Amino acid sequence: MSDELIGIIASILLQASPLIIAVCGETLTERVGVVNLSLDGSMLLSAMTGFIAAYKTGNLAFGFLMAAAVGAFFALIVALASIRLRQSQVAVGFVLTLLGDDLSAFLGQNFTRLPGPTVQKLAIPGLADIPILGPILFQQNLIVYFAILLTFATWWWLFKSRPGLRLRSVGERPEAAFARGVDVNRVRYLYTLIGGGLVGVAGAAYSLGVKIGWSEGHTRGLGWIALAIVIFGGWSPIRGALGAILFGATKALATVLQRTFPEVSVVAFNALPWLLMILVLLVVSSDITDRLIALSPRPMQRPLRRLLKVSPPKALGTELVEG
Amino acid sequence: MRIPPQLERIWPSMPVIGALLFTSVLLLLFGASPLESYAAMWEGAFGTQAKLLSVIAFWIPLVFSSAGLLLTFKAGLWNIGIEGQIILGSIGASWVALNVDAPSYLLIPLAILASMIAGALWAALTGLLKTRGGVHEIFGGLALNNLAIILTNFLISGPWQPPEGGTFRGTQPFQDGVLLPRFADSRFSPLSLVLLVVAYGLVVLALRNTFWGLKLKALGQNARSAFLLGVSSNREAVIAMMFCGALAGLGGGVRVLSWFDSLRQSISGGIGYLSLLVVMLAQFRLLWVPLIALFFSVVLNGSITLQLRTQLHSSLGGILTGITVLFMLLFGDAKRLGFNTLSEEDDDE
Amino acid sequence: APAATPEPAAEAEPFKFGLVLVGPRNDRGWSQAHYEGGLYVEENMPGAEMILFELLNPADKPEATLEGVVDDMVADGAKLIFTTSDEFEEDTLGVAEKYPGITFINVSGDDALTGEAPANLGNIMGRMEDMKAVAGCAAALATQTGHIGYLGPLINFETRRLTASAYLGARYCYENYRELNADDLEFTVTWIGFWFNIPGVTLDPTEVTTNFFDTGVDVVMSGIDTTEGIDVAGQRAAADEVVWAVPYDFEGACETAPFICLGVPYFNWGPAYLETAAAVNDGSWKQSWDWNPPYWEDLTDNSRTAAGWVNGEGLAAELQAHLNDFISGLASGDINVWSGPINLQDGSEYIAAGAVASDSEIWYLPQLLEGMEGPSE
Amino acid sequence: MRVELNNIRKSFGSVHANDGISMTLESGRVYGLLGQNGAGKSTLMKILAGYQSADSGEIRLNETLTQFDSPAAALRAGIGMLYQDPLDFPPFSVLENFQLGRREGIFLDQKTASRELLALGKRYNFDVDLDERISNLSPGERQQLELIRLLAGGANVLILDEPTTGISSEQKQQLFDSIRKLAREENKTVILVSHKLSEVQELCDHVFVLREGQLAGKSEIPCPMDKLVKLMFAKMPPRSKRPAYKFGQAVLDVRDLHVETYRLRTENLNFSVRAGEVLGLAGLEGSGQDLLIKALAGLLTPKSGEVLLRGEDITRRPFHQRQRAGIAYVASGRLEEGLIADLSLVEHMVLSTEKPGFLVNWERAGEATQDRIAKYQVVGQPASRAKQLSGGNQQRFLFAMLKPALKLILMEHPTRGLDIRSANWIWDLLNKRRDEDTAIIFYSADLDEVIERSDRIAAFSGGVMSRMVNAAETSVDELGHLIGGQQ
Ligand SMILES: Nc1ncnc2c1ncn2[C@@H]1O[C@H](COP(=O)(O)OP(=O)(O)OP(=O)(O)O)[C@@H](O)[C@H]1O
Ligand SMILES: Nc1ncnc2c1ncn2[C@@H]1O[C@H](COP(=O)(O)OP(=O)(O)OP(=O)(O)O)[C@@H](O)[C@H]1O
Ligand SMILES: [Mg+2]
Ligand SMILES: [Mg+2]
Repeated sequence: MSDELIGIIASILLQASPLIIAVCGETLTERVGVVNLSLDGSMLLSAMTGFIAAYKTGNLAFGFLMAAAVGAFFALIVALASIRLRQSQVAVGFVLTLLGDDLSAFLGQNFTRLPGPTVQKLAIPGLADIPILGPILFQQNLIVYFAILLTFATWWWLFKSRPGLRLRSVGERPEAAFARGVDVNRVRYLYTLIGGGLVGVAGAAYSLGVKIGWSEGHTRGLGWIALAIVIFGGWSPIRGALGAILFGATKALATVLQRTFPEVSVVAFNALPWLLMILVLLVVSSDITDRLIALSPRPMQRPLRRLLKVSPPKALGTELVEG
Repeated sequence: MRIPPQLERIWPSMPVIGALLFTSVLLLLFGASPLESYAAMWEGAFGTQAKLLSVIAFWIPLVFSSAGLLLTFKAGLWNIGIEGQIILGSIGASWVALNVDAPSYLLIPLAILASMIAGALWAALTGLLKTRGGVHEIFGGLALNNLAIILTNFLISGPWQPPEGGTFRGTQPFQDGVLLPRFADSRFSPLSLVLLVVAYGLVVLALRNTFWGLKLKALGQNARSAFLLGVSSNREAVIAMMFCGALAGLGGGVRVLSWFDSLRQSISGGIGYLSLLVVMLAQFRLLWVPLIALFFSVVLNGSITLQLRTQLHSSLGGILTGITVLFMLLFGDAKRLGFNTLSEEDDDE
Repeated sequence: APAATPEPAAEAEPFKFGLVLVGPRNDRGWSQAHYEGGLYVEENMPGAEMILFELLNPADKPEATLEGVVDDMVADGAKLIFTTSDEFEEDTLGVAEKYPGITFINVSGDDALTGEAPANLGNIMGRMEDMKAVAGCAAALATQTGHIGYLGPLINFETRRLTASAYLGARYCYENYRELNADDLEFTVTWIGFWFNIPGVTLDPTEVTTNFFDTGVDVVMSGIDTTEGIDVAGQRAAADEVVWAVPYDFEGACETAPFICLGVPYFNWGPAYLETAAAVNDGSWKQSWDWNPPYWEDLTDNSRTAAGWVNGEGLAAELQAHLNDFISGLASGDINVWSGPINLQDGSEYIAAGAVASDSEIWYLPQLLEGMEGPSE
Repeated sequence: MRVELNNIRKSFGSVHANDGISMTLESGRVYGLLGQNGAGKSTLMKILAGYQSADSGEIRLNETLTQFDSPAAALRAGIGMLYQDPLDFPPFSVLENFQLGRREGIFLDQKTASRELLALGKRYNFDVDLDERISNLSPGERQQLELIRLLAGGANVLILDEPTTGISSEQKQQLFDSIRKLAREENKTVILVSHKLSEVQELCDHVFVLREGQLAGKSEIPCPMDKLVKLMFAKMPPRSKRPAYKFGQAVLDVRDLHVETYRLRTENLNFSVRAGEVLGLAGLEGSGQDLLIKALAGLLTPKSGEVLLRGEDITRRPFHQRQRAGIAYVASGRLEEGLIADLSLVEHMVLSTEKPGFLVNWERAGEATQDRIAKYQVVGQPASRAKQLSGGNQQRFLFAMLKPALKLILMEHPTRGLDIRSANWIWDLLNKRRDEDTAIIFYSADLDEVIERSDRIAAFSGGVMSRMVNAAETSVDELGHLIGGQQ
């Protein structure tokens, strides 16, 4: 593998890392049945908060902490509105999306494009020297390591731990989970908040490490992308992480293609990520895929369906009907 | 707990009052006087005839798309793609403006028709993605919004660029014949107001008194049952989207044909998202929609003067409108907060 | 008009002028440069007072129009209004007709040149082409990999000629000071699609710059309004990579990562704005289309130059010497990077050997040049 | 364990679901809990099982006053409930489902759990595949699994809410055997909630009867049927008569039909149904009868074969065209499938009108609805919302919306959850339809209903349709064999 390719892959991983963190967070939230649609606004506001907090104190950890708090606060509003007030999660999430955008622009207006502290690369001794894998995986910064660990930790927590089993049960059938002794609302609040906190961390990961600095609309659109990737990922963190990397790769591709095909309008390549988004969502949710799978040889059908199709947690977006 | 009746009467205005308080705190934090700021806002919206006309001119496309959203919301659809539908409407009108040569009395209807068709077709895409492809309208719509902006950029920097070369500024100004006649040198065109009144009346009629409106309502509440009761759920969903797209497109058309005089880089700039807020705040009370849209238009137009005076970021207007809707969702319904109220009946229309 | 009673203290007489920005006043790029220009007027002209309006663009403010903003400015007493983007060209024409008693300056437009403008509308622009050549030279002097990346905004005549100037400057210095074959110099242009990043609509300049460095580029030159290029370069340098950046537009743009900044070609609007304001104030202003040159004696003299170049900390001392040679060559006219032979990107001859490109040949450059990699339209 | 319920009260708004109920249950016995729809059976049991809390009243276990805040707490105290619709998790594996709710640390102890589950399976004679998904199990298997889980959780009092609704007679026997064994050998207290008198007679030692939220009476078993019926209904419900009927010509012909989803396929379907005939389909849930009904309704596209309606090929016609051609489909879900909770009855009526015109005349529609609900004795006003009707009235209203002169009515579980009186009423309506030459095809999990209401019956097993049997000549036993896949 050429050094160039290794470099490009390493950069894609870096660019994808905040997205992976956000996807893990939202996956947790949606797995308990709550849709936190506010991601785009929440990420902007936490990117702004994280940057200012770190800029003012010079302390990166404090920046991340404040960002997580902002993300969790937005998530708390969504959770309160849907669990306690029985409001539409989509409505509240959408309003928060717009609000987060405007608030971040307003509150961050005096901190535009300032040079601030950034997360630095930290090669892992020993591992960093492995050919190919070393530069891709182990000569990165803490954000990348966190994203990778978080992906596997979330996966393990969801599918291999007892709290994870309870978590999933709430998203599948809250009334049955209640009958098994799970405090449904508490679990919902808990993971909505944790998920929101991770979204906040993702925002700060942008302003402090991946798209450094703050400017109005700094991460606009990426929250929506994360929400779409959660679906594409079939509510599984590992698949979601792969989705985030795929998205990063498409964007890198758009840059490269411009040089390869100078005769095509520059604008056209900018459409690529959005076309990809429609396409993958079509593949995972369309009946057409079902019909195509049905045409394949029978033994192939089950693995194909597992690969291509996803189904959401049954109670996603619903409220608990209490006894 | 029971809240006192005096409080209950003013409860519906709590969100607005709360939002004003919230923004006041923000203003104080940034060293501006809230009273002066709101006065500047007032002046910016009503200070002169020109300002008032500008408020109305901005209000018209906002009500067009809000009216469209009444249809899709009724059908249970989250038409976030409305922003793209507005943009496509303006592209449709621009196509006529740039390519058709005809007298004004033909050109204007043609441009308006083209804007409606373009908006409707773009909306149909979201609808088909949902009904045939299972892609949730929020995501289909969002992707199409961005694609619509990218398409505009492609057009103004490529095929429709002005003769002196594309700069992303916009196309060259349209021929005069296609521009809507404007009132007193403003951007407000009385013709668009007439169209708006007619369109809004039709939407109200459709929702209240037609079989189609009933089908949308059924679809919005329970698609499966509606289907079994004989409603062609997929078809009605796509049709609702298309009518909404047509209205939004018309709004976009009005924007290029009277607010601007050419296709610009960002023709809508969030009017669609704003109309989603309008309809959410109105909660299906049909007559409230135009009033709330007017309130929003006043706030936003007023915040231009506010910005000029206080040098504070203009997102303040967006914050004020967003917080109002959020507070309404959170605190607007005293019953949900666990208070007892006098009136127990629920008002849906 | 009412017969004016003579004011006693002419010195303190207030003079209000408006400044309309397309971006935020603190973008460390195009808009901030204008904002500093406005501040310069306030500082140097007694009684001058700026009325600022930033972020006037339909994406940020669908409800705002230049007309509405100008109405407010005039109502608040502005006598002179600068509209600082070619985005505002059309609308400035409109308000100039509406307010014949107010003077308007549209920056980077050409209505005063073409004769479309009414008598109260003028244009100002700084001559950036030569500064871009200087910037290109600095990049060529520094590059170790022989590969320069140019972060382009959108494609039009202005951006093509600026990019081409940078390339020609780079070629000249690569050949004459580095004594390497200029044909070996790689120069890649990637256009993001707009003057600044619009998420989801343009390419993300952060990612484009990252990609440059991943593909062998070690100097990134910026042609966009904002500072992502140098931000990323600084981040990479902190991880011990050998990279440099040349930002654009604003004198202070090196600040995010001074150590790897080779220098910045910048606009200095202050003197032109001051001159205009003074002329409007004493009634001597006349319509003109000003394409203001750099002050060659001292490119960092902000009281004189319209387009400047300031060396960055990243430019090593011996390279600075070469660069100074190059600058004095340009100043004296000994060096003209626009002398033939120059071929267009498709290989056709544009400027014959021995000939020198005219102003209009430079202004209306139809394509990028042979040797530059990247789309021309 | 001795269970005492004292003066339990619970109301939902103005409905007194439980209006001061007291009873005492001893260990080692099987109790029946009888009552018509809405009598308050489930509510009482949910209170006992900690799923709902009573407004007032007390629960004593072995003389100690107890209060549960959750079903899990009740189970810890030894009370476990098997809900009518098993509260398990379809996408989970059998093992995961079993582990959920057990008290363990952070780590899932797969080894212990699987050992325990396999041992229990062996003890109660039940094959367990740990990795199978719950959604792939039959309702009977899911019940067994829940039962095992409750027992593993230490349940001494077992409440079974209508456990025989979705299962075959063989599975029913197996279940009853286990219940007897649990009571006799392991000294557990078992409560069987049901409206089926025969089941109670067969299994129970004692019976309590509820009526309108109150205890109407109790009795030892055996006890004369008439007495139980009187307790349940206050007066005897009229037995609906099945008028003899002469069938007309074939309404529906099905030829070589092949329907398939990725879970199941059913093929070689060949039969016809004549005007006025009632065809009953028997079989475990999800054995293919549902595919057939959906294919006939136009909700599933067949792979191959033909469906003829009065000789006309309708195989590829979509649902709505078939509706217009005279096929009605009544799904089992009521408020999920068929009615719209927040719409008024007039609005429903207008929606189901064939050619309503562009503008709606609300006044006329209101009058028409008034007529219709009077005729079908629906308790409600034209302006009432569907969700305000009771279950039985919702079902009646669904039938009230059926158009006149239908060719074919397709139904899933037409009387699921209804008591005998409401069920009789519905079938009387349906039987009248036969005079209009309407054919009826339905399936039901209740074998008695299938035998009693059909003219001919076909059973489904794993997607295979059995031969047709004549309802008058068949027995539950024969059907049981057919459902088991034996011809
Ligand atoms: N809500 C739903 N529930 C179940 N199936 C549905 C639903 N909506 C659509 N379908 C399925 O999709 C198919 C197409 O439905 P659609 O409503 O689009 O019909 P159509 O093309 O409009 O035709 P028609 O004229 O019969 O209404 C139906 O035949 C049905 O099988
Ligand atoms: N969550 C609830 N909210 C409102 N009313 C309820 C609720 N649960 C039960 N009811 C009402 O309480 C009464 C008793 O209901 P319950 O479910 O206990 O009856 P049941 O005897 O189990 O009837 P069935 O045989 O139909 O299952 C009914 O009128 C029912 O409508
Ligand atoms: Mg249909
Ligand atoms: Mg019950």
